[in-house]
Amino acid sequence: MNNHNGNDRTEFVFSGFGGQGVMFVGQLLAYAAMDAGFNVTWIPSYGPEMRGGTAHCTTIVSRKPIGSPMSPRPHVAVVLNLPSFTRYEPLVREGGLLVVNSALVSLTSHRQDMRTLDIPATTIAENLGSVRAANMVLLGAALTAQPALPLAAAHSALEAHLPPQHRSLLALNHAALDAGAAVVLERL
Amino acid sequence: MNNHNGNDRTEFVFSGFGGQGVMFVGQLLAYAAMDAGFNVTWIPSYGPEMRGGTAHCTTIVSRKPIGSPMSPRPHVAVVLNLPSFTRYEPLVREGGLLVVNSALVSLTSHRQDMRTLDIPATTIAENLGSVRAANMVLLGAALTAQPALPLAAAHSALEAHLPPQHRSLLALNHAALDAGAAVVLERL
Amino acid sequence: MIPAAELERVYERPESLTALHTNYCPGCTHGVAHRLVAEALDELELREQTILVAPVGCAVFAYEYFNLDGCEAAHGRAPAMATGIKRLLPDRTVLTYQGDGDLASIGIAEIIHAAARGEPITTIFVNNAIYGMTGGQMAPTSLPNQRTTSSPSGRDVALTGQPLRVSEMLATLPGAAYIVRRSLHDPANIRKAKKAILTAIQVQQRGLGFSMVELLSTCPTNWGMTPAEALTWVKDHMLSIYPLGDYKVSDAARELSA
Amino acid sequence: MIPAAELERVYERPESLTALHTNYCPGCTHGVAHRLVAEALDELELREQTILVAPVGCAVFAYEYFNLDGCEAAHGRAPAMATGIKRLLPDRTVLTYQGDGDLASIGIAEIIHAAARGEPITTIFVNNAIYGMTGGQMAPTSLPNQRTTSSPSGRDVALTGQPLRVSEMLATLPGAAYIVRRSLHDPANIRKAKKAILTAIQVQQRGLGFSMVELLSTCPTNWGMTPAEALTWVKDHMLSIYPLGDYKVSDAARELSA
Amino acid sequence: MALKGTVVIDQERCKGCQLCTLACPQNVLLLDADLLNAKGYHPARLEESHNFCTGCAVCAVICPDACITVFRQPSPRRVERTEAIYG
Amino acid sequence: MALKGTVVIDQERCKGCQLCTLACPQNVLLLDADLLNAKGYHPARLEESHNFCTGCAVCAVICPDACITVFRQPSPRRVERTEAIYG
Amino acid sequence: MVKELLKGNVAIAEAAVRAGCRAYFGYPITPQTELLEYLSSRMIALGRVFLQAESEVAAINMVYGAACTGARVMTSSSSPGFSLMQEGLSYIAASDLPCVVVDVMRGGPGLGNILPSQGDYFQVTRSAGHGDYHPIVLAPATVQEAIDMTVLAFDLADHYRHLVILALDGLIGQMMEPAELPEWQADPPTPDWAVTGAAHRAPNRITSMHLRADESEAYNQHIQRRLEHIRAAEQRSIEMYTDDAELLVIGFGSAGRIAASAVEMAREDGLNVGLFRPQTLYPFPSDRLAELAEQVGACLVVEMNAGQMLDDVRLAVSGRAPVEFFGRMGGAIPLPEEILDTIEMLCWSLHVVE
Amino acid sequence: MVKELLKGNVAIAEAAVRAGCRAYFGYPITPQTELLEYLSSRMIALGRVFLQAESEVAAINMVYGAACTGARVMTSSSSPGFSLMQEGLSYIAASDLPCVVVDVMRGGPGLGNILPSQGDYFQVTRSAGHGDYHPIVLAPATVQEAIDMTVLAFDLADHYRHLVILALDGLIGQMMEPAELPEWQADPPTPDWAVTGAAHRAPNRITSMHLRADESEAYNQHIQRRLEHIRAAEQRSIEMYTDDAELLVIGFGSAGRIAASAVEMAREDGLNVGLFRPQTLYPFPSDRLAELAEQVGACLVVEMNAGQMLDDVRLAVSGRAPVEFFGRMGGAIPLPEEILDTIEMLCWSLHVVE
Ligand SMILES: Cc1ncc(C[n+]2csc(CCOP(=O)(O)OP(=O)(O)O)c2C)c(N)n1
Ligand SMILES: Cc1ncc(C[n+]2csc(CCOP(=O)(O)OP(=O)(O)O)c2C)c(N)n1
Ligand code: SF4
Ligand code: SF4
Ligand code: SF4
Ligand code: SF4
Ligand code: SF4
Ligand code: SF4
Ligand SMILES: [Mg+2]
Ligand SMILES: [Mg+2]
Repeated sequence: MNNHNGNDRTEFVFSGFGGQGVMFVGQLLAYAAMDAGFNVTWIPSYGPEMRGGTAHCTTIVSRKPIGSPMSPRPHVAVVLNLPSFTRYEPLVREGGLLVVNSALVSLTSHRQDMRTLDIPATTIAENLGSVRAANMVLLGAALTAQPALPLAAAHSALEAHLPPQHRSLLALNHAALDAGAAVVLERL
Repeated sequence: MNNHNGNDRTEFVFSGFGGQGVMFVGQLLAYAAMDAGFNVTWIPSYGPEMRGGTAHCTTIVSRKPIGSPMSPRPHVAVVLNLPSFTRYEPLVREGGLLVVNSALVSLTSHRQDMRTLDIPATTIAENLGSVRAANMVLLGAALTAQPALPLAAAHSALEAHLPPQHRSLLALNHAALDAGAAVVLERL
Repeated sequence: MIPAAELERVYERPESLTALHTNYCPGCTHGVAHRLVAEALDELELREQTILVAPVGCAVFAYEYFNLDGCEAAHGRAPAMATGIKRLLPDRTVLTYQGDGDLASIGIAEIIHAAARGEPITTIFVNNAIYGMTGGQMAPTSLPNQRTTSSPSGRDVALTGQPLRVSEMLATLPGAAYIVRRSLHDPANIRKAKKAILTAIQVQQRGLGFSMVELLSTCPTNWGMTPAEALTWVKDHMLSIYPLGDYKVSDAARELSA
Repeated sequence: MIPAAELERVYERPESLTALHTNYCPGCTHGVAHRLVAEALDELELREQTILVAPVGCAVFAYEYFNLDGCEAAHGRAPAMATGIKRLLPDRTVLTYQGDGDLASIGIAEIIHAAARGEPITTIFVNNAIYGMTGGQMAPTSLPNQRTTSSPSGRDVALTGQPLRVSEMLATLPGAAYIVRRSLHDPANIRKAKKAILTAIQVQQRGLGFSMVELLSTCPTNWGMTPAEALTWVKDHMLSIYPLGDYKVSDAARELSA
Repeated sequence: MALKGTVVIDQERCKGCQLCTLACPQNVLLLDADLLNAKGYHPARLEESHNFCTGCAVCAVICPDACITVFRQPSPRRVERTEAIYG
Repeated sequence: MALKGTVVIDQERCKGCQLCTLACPQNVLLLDADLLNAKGYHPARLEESHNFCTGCAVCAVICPDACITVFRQPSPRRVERTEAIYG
Repeated sequence: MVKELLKGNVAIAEAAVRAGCRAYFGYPITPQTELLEYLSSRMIALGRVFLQAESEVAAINMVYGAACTGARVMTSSSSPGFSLMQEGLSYIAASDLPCVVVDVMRGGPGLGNILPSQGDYFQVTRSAGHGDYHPIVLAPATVQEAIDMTVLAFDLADHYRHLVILALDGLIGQMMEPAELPEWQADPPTPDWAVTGAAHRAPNRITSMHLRADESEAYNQHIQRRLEHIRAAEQRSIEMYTDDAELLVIGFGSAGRIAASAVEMAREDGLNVGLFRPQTLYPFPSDRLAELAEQVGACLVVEMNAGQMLDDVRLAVSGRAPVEFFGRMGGAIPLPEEILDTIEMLCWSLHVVE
Repeated sequence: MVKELLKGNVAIAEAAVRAGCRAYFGYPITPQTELLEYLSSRMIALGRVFLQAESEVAAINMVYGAACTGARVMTSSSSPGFSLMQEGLSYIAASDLPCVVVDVMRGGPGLGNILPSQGDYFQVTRSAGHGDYHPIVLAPATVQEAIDMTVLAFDLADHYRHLVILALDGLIGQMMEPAELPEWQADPPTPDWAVTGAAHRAPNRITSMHLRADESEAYNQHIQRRLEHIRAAEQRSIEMYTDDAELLVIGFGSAGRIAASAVEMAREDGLNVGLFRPQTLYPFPSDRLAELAEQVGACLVVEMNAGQMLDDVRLAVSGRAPVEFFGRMGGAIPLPEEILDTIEMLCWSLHVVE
């Protein structure tokens, strides 16, 4: 039997508190993938957790048509807070990638069958101008460590799809993406 | 093919104005048939005519189990007023019997393929003490002309099933049954 | 007797009624209510711009009796249906005609919300304190101790509550511009009912909000009375429970009815 | 700080609540309403004889949060369900707990008819002027110009009517024995709300008729406010539209609340 | 002094409910005991013996079946047709 | 003179809504910035520096999550437990 | 007991009373109104609960509440009113509550008319609301069967903690026939899941909410297992002349009894025709029908609708024999004679007639 | 046009706007609420009608009224709310009114949950209220298809004067995918049967009442003839690898697209597996499926319910091939891998694998 989820399909989960912009970062990735010609799906969690404070979404990027938009075992999990870490750390697929906002999550993963990136994203973003860009820092890191898409695609998606009322944050978001990427490249 | 509705099944329709006791006379026949060991069904019309002023019901008396309780072509139609005559005169089955309350219905049937009995039931009943017994006069006549049941069965059903609040009318009803029968016997 | 030709015709069947004979029981004042609505539409010259929403109840055939565009609502839902129509055709006159079972029982939610939204439709609410069409069961509007086929020993208010006074209740809603109760039990009251219907429709035409005329009406058949006795029963028994009057007349509506 | 042992315990979580953590958002006054109901049941020693009917709305889990027998109604139908229960168990205390979408919108027919019948049940009506659970759509109780996810430019009263004042409307019904409006926006008002809940339940115990306490409540999440801002919004904006007060206190009920 | 008038009754529409006969101030309406219409009712009929119809239209106002057309001696003050009878 | 009292806060139940901290007349409640409970909130905490808790229970009355147990110096006039705080 | 002349609607009402029905909530609608009217005095005289609800929506939710107390409860309606009960029915089913609902079907769709029909077959057997479940559906063809099935309905409801629907049409509801009423049943004890106040025990809670997919799926599996038991144990049908039948006529309720007359006629005419009358519509008596399908040359389904049970017959027969259909719709009632015509035609084409 | 990243619910809403939907009436319920929320500003900005109804009962009856005016109208809901619409749906269907209803199905029965499900298959295809009729039911599997089918729904509704239901589940409603929105459609002229005021013509009347059996039956025959046309003309499905398939996997909507992934995997593993995805649930694409059934060794039905479309598959296959089932219920979503497992097992037992 083949590995049916080879390189042509990558499943991302983004998870964090309501205000941390996890929905947007997942959508941004989806825009980037769409503009780059991939098949893509984005789906929010809308289950019982809704009112629990933690939000998450799944973005699937694939060369083939996408069947299920759900990802019970994501290739990449980007976790912005502690409850998200607890939930997704065990779920990341073997060989996958866990990207942790280590500024807010004090735990670290001991799993050997996947890679873990601890990125102090909130701190980095704060230094860049706003904690709210932590999501972009982490996306930059994730796409650098697992290049399902070129980072440039995320940059152009930002240009194209950042809602008008947030365009003042454009530069900050670009910088955050790059800062996240830089951390990963530094560690190589 | 047999005649599937031979002597072992007789379908009666009773039709008249709301106050003429057509429901009760149909039920009385049903009681009589039941007590005499027949299969029997009684069904009111509850169709669009409901509010039209005219009421009718169907009583089927049969030695075999009864499938449909409806009788689109009755063997016996007992009509107490003009609209009922107009409606049922053409529907009586060939070889059947039409019993007409000639006190209120000025028309008479010209059909040759069935028997018609014109009985001035309202007048007879009035003479006996109340026009409301016209229904019994007509039942007496019908059962005499088409003896699906012995008349005695109707008499005992009256004893057994006349509702308590109407028991004062028992004698009148007995007399009316007999009077109806008498008219038919006279004409034999 | 004077030959008709020399005389002026002062009353004839209104154009907004069709020639069809109704299937109402003899003496049922549903017929009077129909006539008044039709006369009002004739006088306001609205026949060609009116859409009638008929109820489920004895008046289920109303759409055939009125010489208007019409449609048939599900039981109790006429106000919702009328809302759908009015929102799409705001310049047409939209009427619902509803019985008390239809409006006060199963359809109470729809009438309240139509009134609360200030939906510019007009409801003719025919309250005969019973379910006529289904053979005389108790309605929320049935009187205390009234015998019906589902309260055979008389309405027991301890188990079923007091009669529901819809006009009084709807009057509490700001969206209701004109809510009045009239009766059809004698010519004088019929005249007043007609006037109220005219006003209610005008309230709609001016877009002042929701309007409703409650009409105390008879059901001789299910009350077990002659038509004349039934009128007397309205006077003797219903009026005290359902006082006639104007329960809500918004300021703008007051100018019209004055 | 004084060691607790030397002190008297003057307040603790009532027995009629379970230990479960609720899933309400931080600062949501649904939690306060729960607490008050539970305290009232504790004080009246009714925990073991009470049946709670939970709504569909944010309080959908109420049956888990209360340490009572409970069941889950369909959206808006809690009063019908409670009627079914109460008719079979007339000596038990039956409560419905309902939001404004549940009670004032989809369930308005059931609450009106329960009140009209004088059904001896008690309704806790939590009015937060919005559909909380489904993410903040307009309710019939939303304020004029209130922005919601289904009235994003603010509630347009010309299209959707004025806020529906349920207590005022139910007060017109003879079967309603006790109908009051209270608010949860500060400790003093919370104390009054508690008292009203006690009275309402006692009205039920004495079989005086239908009782309801409307509670002005917050939805910080969907109002887009902090919990504290939300309390202020209740005071500054809701109180004028929904004046606090006793809308119906039957004579027999008055003796209780005195 | 009362005006002079008359009524034409659509006897096929009539259901013999007697509301007009009881309401007529002049007592000039009665049910026709000799006539049965197609619906099976004895319809109302104008019968002017002692009194005369004034065209007051009270009968028309109460008739649930809109069976009655009313005519009246033209009055000096002209008013709208149906409005006239509702005063 | 104010009574003496104290509160015990169930910090795992607490959602850090701050309604108690804002309502406390003595200003002796605050959110614990150093503590995050399992639900992810900074829970309320009693911090008596300048003022002291009087056991007035205002915090308990407003807490939506029934997190607060209130203790008070026994008062001469005995009243029912929870009734006490609702005056 | 002796036979009495009983109207279907009234017979069901009295049978429910004797089966221990403690509460009835309903709303008038023809052709089931006599049921409600009868109970309006009968229940109150017995000190039980009768309440005319403000609507069918309220009625089914009152039943829902009453069923939570563990008592035997019932409502009844007819097609449009039954449509309004769909949400409530689904809640009741999803709360494992026993209760009995009578649908006296009438001509549809829409307002239609008040004449007898079997047009709700799909609605009663397939969904009765959203989500995955089937009520148990009993279909009487005589007043006696209506009585017996009413008692059975309460028993099955309690036994399986399941919703049971008695599906008949206006003919059976309105008709009077001689029938025997049942014995009075003793009241069953209050079940331990009932909500009655949490005295001396942990609280009971009745809910149909399962927010998590795993819980919800587990609950659904529980329902499906129950339905499997029901399918295995409760298939019921009546047969006539099936031993040597080459054509099998299949009909339920009124259509079934009318078809029986047609089959009798056909037998008199020497045709090898049999009758299969499902008494349970859910579970559909597929097992027995599948056996019979092996043996017959063709099936003829007779319904008072456009062909709804037809699906279940086809599913059971599964290609083993051709399945033909004769139906009348919208309140029209088939005549035995017209069914006989179809039977003759089919027999002829099957060369059943030598 | 260019592709945009669109959420299913929003895409349907905007597609409806462009298809000329003049009025929307609805009531919030997860997981369809975005549809209502989107239209709350969009319709009003366009000067069209948006109204949040007091309930689903009111919503469907507002739609009923609005449809009487001849305008394109829509409502949407999810399972429990859809149950509440049953009476209204039956009235609309029985009045020959075009209109579009969206059911974004969720886990049931009862209150259940808000997770994706296909548990209303029976309710949407079999009855949607009492009486004999079927709505046309379209089942999109992608956001693009949801858009295209919304436009198609309005067109079919107008063309047949028939009720059209767009049946999807929470997955498609909540998911964002790249998709292209349709062109704006020109407003069709007001149909001559619409009620708009009887000016210069005889009154138009819209009713579903047919008191006499003969009239009612004639009307029902008219519906049945229309449904026959619809069955002949509107069966739609998508196929993948059916040419040489020995096992045919059948699924609609989300289950169908997930099954497609499983079929791709199976093909990569060398298994001769094909996919059949019904796009119309009514009319069910039986004709094509019956053909395919001749050719394949077995069918595997995959649904997010306990097996509802399964009936339609069995009816179409009619014993020509064994029909197996794999289902997840109550909001659980099948994984391609678990479908693949079942495929492998079946292929093995079919000896498809050499
Ligand atoms: C959903 C539904 N429930 C019940 C009925 C049966 N039904 C028809 S008319 C009616 C009541 C009519 O009473 P009312 O509205 O007072 O009108 P009336 O006949 O007295 O004028 C009822 C219950 C129905 N057609 N549909
Ligand atoms: C029949 C039905 N329609 C709609 C819904 C979706 N729904 C769930 S809760 C709710 C509204 C809740 O609002 P409210 O009653 O005000 O309670 P809150 O959450 O604000 O406390 C709605 C519309 C449903 N579950 N069932
Ligand atoms: S039943 Fe009553 S309301 Fe209906 S038509 Fe007859 S008298 Fe009028
Ligand atoms: S959504 Fe609103 S009402 Fe619901 S729990 Fe949160 S704050 Fe409370
Ligand atoms: S018009 Fe007046 S007087 Fe003439 S018949 Fe009529 S009521 Fe009598
Ligand atoms: S009121 Fe009308 S229906 Fe009645 S008797 Fe007079 S004319 Fe005839
Ligand atoms: S009891 Fe009173 S003083 Fe003490 S913490 Fe609470 S509110 Fe503050
Ligand atoms: S009020 Fe309660 S939940 Fe809010 S911060 Fe204080 S203790 Fe915590
Ligand atoms: Mg009425
Ligand atoms: Mg709310």
